[in-house]
Amino acid sequence: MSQTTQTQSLTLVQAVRDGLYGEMERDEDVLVMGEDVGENGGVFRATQGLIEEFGGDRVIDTPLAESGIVGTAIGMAAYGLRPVAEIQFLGFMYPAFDQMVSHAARLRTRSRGAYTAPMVVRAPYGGGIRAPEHHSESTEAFFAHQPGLKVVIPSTPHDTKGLLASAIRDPDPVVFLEPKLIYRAFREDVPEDTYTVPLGEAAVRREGSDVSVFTWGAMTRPTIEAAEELTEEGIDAEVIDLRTLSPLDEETIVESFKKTGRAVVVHEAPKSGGLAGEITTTIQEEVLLYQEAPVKRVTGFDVPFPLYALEDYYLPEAARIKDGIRETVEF
Amino acid sequence: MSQTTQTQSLTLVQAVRDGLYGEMERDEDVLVMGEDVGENGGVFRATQGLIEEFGGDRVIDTPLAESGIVGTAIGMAAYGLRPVAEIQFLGFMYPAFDQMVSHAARLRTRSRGAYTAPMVVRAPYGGGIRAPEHHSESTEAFFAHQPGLKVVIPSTPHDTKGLLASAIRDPDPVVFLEPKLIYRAFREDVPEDTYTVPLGEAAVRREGSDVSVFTWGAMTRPTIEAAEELTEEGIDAEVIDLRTLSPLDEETIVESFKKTGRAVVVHEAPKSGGLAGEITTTIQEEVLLYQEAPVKRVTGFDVPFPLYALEDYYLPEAARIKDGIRETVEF
Amino acid sequence: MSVLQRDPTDRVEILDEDGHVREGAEVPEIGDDRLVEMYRHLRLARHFDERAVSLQRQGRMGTYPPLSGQEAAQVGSSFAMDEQDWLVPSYREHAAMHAHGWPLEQILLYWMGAEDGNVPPAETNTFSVAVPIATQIPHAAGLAWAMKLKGDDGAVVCHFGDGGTSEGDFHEGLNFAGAFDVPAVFFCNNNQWAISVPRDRQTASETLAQKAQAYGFDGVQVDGMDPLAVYSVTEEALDRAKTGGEPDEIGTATRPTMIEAVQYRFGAHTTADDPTVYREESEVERWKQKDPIPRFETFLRERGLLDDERVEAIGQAIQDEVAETIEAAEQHPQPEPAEMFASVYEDMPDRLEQQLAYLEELRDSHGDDTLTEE
Amino acid sequence: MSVLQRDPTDRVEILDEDGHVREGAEVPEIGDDRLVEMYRHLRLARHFDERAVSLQRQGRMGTYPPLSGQEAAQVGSSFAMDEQDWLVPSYREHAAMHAHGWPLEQILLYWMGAEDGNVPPAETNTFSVAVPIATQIPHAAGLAWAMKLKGDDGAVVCHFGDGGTSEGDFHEGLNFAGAFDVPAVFFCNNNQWAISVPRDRQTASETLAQKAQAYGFDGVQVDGMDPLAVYSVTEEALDRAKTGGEPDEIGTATRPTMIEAVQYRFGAHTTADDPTVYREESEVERWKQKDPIPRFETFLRERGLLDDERVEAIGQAIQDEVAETIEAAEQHPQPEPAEMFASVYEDMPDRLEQQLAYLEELRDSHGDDTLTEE
Ligand SMILES: Cc1ncc(C[n+]2csc(CCOP(=O)(O)OP(=O)(O)O)c2C)c(N)n1
Ligand SMILES: Cc1ncc(C[n+]2csc(CCOP(=O)(O)OP(=O)(O)O)c2C)c(N)n1
Ligand SMILES: [Mg+2]
Ligand SMILES: [Mg+2]
Repeated sequence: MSQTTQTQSLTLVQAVRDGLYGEMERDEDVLVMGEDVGENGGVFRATQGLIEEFGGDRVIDTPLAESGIVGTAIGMAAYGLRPVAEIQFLGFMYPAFDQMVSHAARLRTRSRGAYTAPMVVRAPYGGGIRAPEHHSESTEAFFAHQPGLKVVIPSTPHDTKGLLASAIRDPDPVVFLEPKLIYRAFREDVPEDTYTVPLGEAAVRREGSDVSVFTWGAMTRPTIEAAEELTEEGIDAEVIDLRTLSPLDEETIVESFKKTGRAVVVHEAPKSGGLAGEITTTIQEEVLLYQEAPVKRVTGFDVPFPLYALEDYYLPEAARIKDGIRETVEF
Repeated sequence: MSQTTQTQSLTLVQAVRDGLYGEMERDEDVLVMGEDVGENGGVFRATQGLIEEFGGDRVIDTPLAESGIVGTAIGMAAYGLRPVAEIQFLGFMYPAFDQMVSHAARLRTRSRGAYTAPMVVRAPYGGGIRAPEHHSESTEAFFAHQPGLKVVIPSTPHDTKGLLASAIRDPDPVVFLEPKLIYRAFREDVPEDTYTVPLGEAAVRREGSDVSVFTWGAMTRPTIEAAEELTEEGIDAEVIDLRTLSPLDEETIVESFKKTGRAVVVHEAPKSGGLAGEITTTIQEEVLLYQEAPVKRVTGFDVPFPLYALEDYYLPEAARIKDGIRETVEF
Repeated sequence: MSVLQRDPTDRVEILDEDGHVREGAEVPEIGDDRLVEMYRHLRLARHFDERAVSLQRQGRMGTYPPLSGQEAAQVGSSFAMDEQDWLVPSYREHAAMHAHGWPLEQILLYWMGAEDGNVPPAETNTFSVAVPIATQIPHAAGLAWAMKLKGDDGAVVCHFGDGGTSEGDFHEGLNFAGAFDVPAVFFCNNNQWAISVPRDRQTASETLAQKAQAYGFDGVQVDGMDPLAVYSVTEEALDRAKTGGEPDEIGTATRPTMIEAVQYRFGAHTTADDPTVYREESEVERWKQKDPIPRFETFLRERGLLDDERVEAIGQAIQDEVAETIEAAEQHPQPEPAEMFASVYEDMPDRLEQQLAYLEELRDSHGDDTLTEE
Repeated sequence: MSVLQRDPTDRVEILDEDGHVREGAEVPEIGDDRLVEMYRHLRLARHFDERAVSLQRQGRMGTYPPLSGQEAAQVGSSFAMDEQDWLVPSYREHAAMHAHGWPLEQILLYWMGAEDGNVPPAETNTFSVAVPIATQIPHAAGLAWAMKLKGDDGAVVCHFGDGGTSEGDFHEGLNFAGAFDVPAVFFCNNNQWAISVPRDRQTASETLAQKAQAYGFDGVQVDGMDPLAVYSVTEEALDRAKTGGEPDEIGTATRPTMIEAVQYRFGAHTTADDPTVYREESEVERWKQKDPIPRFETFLRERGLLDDERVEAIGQAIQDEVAETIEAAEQHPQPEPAEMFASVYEDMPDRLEQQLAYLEELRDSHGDDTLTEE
């Protein structure tokens, strides 16, 4: 990671914008495309002002067609550009699912590297902002099950800029999901220069010795909150923000678990088939003999994400996470 | 399950056809639609002759458009028909992914039951027949992660007919995946009358006391083969064919594991994010204290399904399954 | 002459900008009471819309998509429908839904975040709101096809926006409709903008109506801010949907049509949108010249169906109705968390039962306030 | 007169069924050697196809999609391309790919189940095979758009079938192409059938060419079994792609076109298909009257460019070439299992390294025969 002394205090969504700006300045093959990313600067303002800086050829308002967006981005990437496509919400990625799994993910394998798709597909994800139906999805597991894709979810402004830079520079397609609940929740000092945070590496957000809590994205904050509060009860939880969901940082997961012998996984997605299953299974495959309690899943329920009147009941929050941690420690 | 004395000896794909025939005769709201299901009788002949029996209004050749197929089927189902849509191969379901997860799966929840989508989406799945690219997918995990869908995979002709009848009569949308590798691999006596095999119930294919092996679809046969062969080595494996992947038959999984304390999960899909993770995690959540060895995953690799020259290296087969079982028993 | 058989660029118009009947235009036959009722619906829609936006501003409702400017397209088209016809809306057609029998209270409930809003009284023949763009179009084709297969009377009117024409589902839905000749009317609300993307960047085709030619049926443009013109084309398109095709195997002579109702969204895309970022106020002002409400009011006054007093009375009645509706919606019991689990499947699977029990335990031990605090 | 500016139903034709130039038709300017080379490619394609089908029957190749009957569309269009133009094929365009520089051996390797077949020599400017229908169309639009953005010369020719026009990706791809005015030619091989579904059940539109109007550019029908007519429309469409539009922000005057090449698939959909189940032999016979090879041969004989001896010599050379190619493909080393892992990502993640190591262990302990037995 390169160093710089100049920093600015940015929110997470500002860090997205700043990351895009930096990469577009650094590499003229990088372009941004999607619905309302131009004049409008994106419905969350993640591309604000970029069209003034880089013009309509590099900040492109597309027709309303997700498969068209991802499909043309694949063609562009194969030709040597570095498209960063925005899908307005993760819940609207599915029309492009075929292009993602059948092409973006497979172009390199299919051609033994003759053609590649160095591209990023960004989308805000997750619940908690009283949004309409389909605006609160958290289905990273769909993409993590597809070989050939990488899946990245930042949880802080600093990571956002650095992970986005890595994703854009990566030679392979990256699904970059942004926790919109915390787009503007807090600020952090972010270097003005470009820098990278490596893909595939988890971050230990809080060291602890009693139990390892694995999470990502918007769930990181209530998880840290839960961990902090539990110190009062004498529980010392380690909180690990996975940051990259595919490929997983198995080493960090396993090392932490070896130390604690207990784990909780927290995610927003429905429990069944969610990534907590993958993480749990990896743990028991690698280090079953260290295991002192079942790995606890604190997740969304196996229901379609509800309209907002009930979303707070759907989403894990600190109290639920604390229960999960307690139960695991006390097992 | 209703009883009948008249049986006929059918292959699995014939049982699909027979199941469709029986349900169409029983209920005139049942109709079959998809690419080449009419005159041509389906590319695997799963709908052969149905158009002569039931006419072009109930056996409908559609335009080549999967989202159109599933999307119109949703409209039909909401109106009171019982469409059984064929997607030619599971690898071509993705253009319809949005309709599956955003609508078929959610119509009931969204409207608190005012509208429903009683429909079946059938597709052949899996590898091993030297087919072209995209014809060998095994991505049941994508669908099992979506609340509101059910996912069913038969492994015998008898089950095929009975599960298909249950799926068609089910008030909710069912993804019905057919193991095309064994479409014609063997025959079984199948009652001529209609009957149902309940969704959500696993079948114990072989009782055993040393280790539980969970699998489904085309992997059931090599798994049973492996189990049989291991008796020579004094290993007595229980083989459980899950049949329904969503919702899982947790009770049967847990009961078997309580007995054996050891488990292997075998599936064709890539390992990461595959359903072996869900099953393993369910086991350790429910019955960790019985666990005597890590649950072993014997699965496809985390690579896009290769062109056929390498597919045999990709797919688990009896030798690999035996290794997995041995390792688990000897742990 | 049929209003449908014309070049897609030859827009059907009846009222001019001032509300006078254009020369040579044929006013559809609508009884006087129905005409006044249409007017009432236009006004109701406008007022409802203003109140909904204000509820959102006050934090009493979530994100809401306003319809002001688009009342004529919605009310005109729904008034042309028979009761047995099905309406398949997108998310902005509050007035179309209401005119076809969907209670306003339900609409509020939906945008207040409760699925109850999607539970209409039986026999409303209106599908629930579709948020993912254009995905409802294949549903509409399927519904219409099912009506045809079952030999039921009636047809389907499916709404979508100008942006919606770019999605694959638009194409697949209309192509199925053409190929199976189903009784459907595809009603495109071209309000000039898809959020910030103007109509002419959405597609290079001169009109949206002409896209119907790719599917073997007619497309027609209509002044979508003229309730009479909208009524007229929709009525004829519905008639053709039900009887206008060649009799086929199934025996019914059905035929789809696409209507492009040219109109303008006066307000923001949703309450989360700021249109000043991407469009000029002068453009809005230009389109306000076509506001359907004063135009239609002029028409009705000239016909002697309205005077100051009636207009005033209608305004008052509407205010009361909307106020009562809002009160009722706000007094509607909050949804129970258990509802999330109850309607995922007809029969609740074990795992969901366990999860529901766990949630109820959480509520017991922590209290709802803790679970729902931000 | 431009061959493109005409009604989509007014099919461009140059040779009649007997291979004589139609009255008033303008033969495109192609040098004599190129004409004979086109003929050679047509014959090569036909022979290659027959041999490939027979390899499949002998179990020496997997499922294969034959092209017989469709040679003129493929060879004619690729001959109209410049070297810097990009070809984006579907899965049946073996002849189009080969005529644009893709080695036949690669094509065999691909259908023999090895990804090596998708690794072309550099600078072939041809994308790899796309099996999921119509999904390559947005790629083509994106490639063309990238060429335009980068200021590169050249255009893209994208192939797809009649069935492919029903998919959402067709619609989205062409709409992007129109909206961004990219240098692309969308080449629809209307071979009358999508497996068992005939053209007229695929869509109710009279022609496929007219679908282009929905995207704001021209669509033209051409006799797809006449190599000269195909060459002619493709050449003009490519010219227009590169120079025919209005100069825009990016400065280049690009303009897409859609071509519907009307043709027929003589054989089965693939070697796994039995067309006698769904179509009459008499239909096949009727279309065989239009077989491009004898027609083009007649034309060349009349021009004095071919005689029995040349025809015979070409036939012999082709046989040798295909035989050698098959031998080379069959002698190509079998892919190594490790290849599955090596190209998933540029850098192999740990988990894949472990899985590869595990597979190598399995191979060591059980031997390849055990792992690959049926
Ligand atoms: C598949 C999908 N993509 C993106 C969105 C986000 N979105 C909501 S409304 C909208 C614009 C729709 O424009 P148009 O179809 O013209 O309808 P209007 O809102 O103008 O009525 C967009 C992009 C969505 N809801 N669904
Ligand atoms: C998305 C998708 N759906 C289904 C298929 C299976 N399939 C392969 S070829 C084919 C028919 C294609 O017809 P057409 O587009 O006319 O091309 P042709 O084969 O006639 O050249 C179908 C349905 C597929 N490959 N991809
Ligand atoms: Mg609009
Ligand atoms: Mg075809």
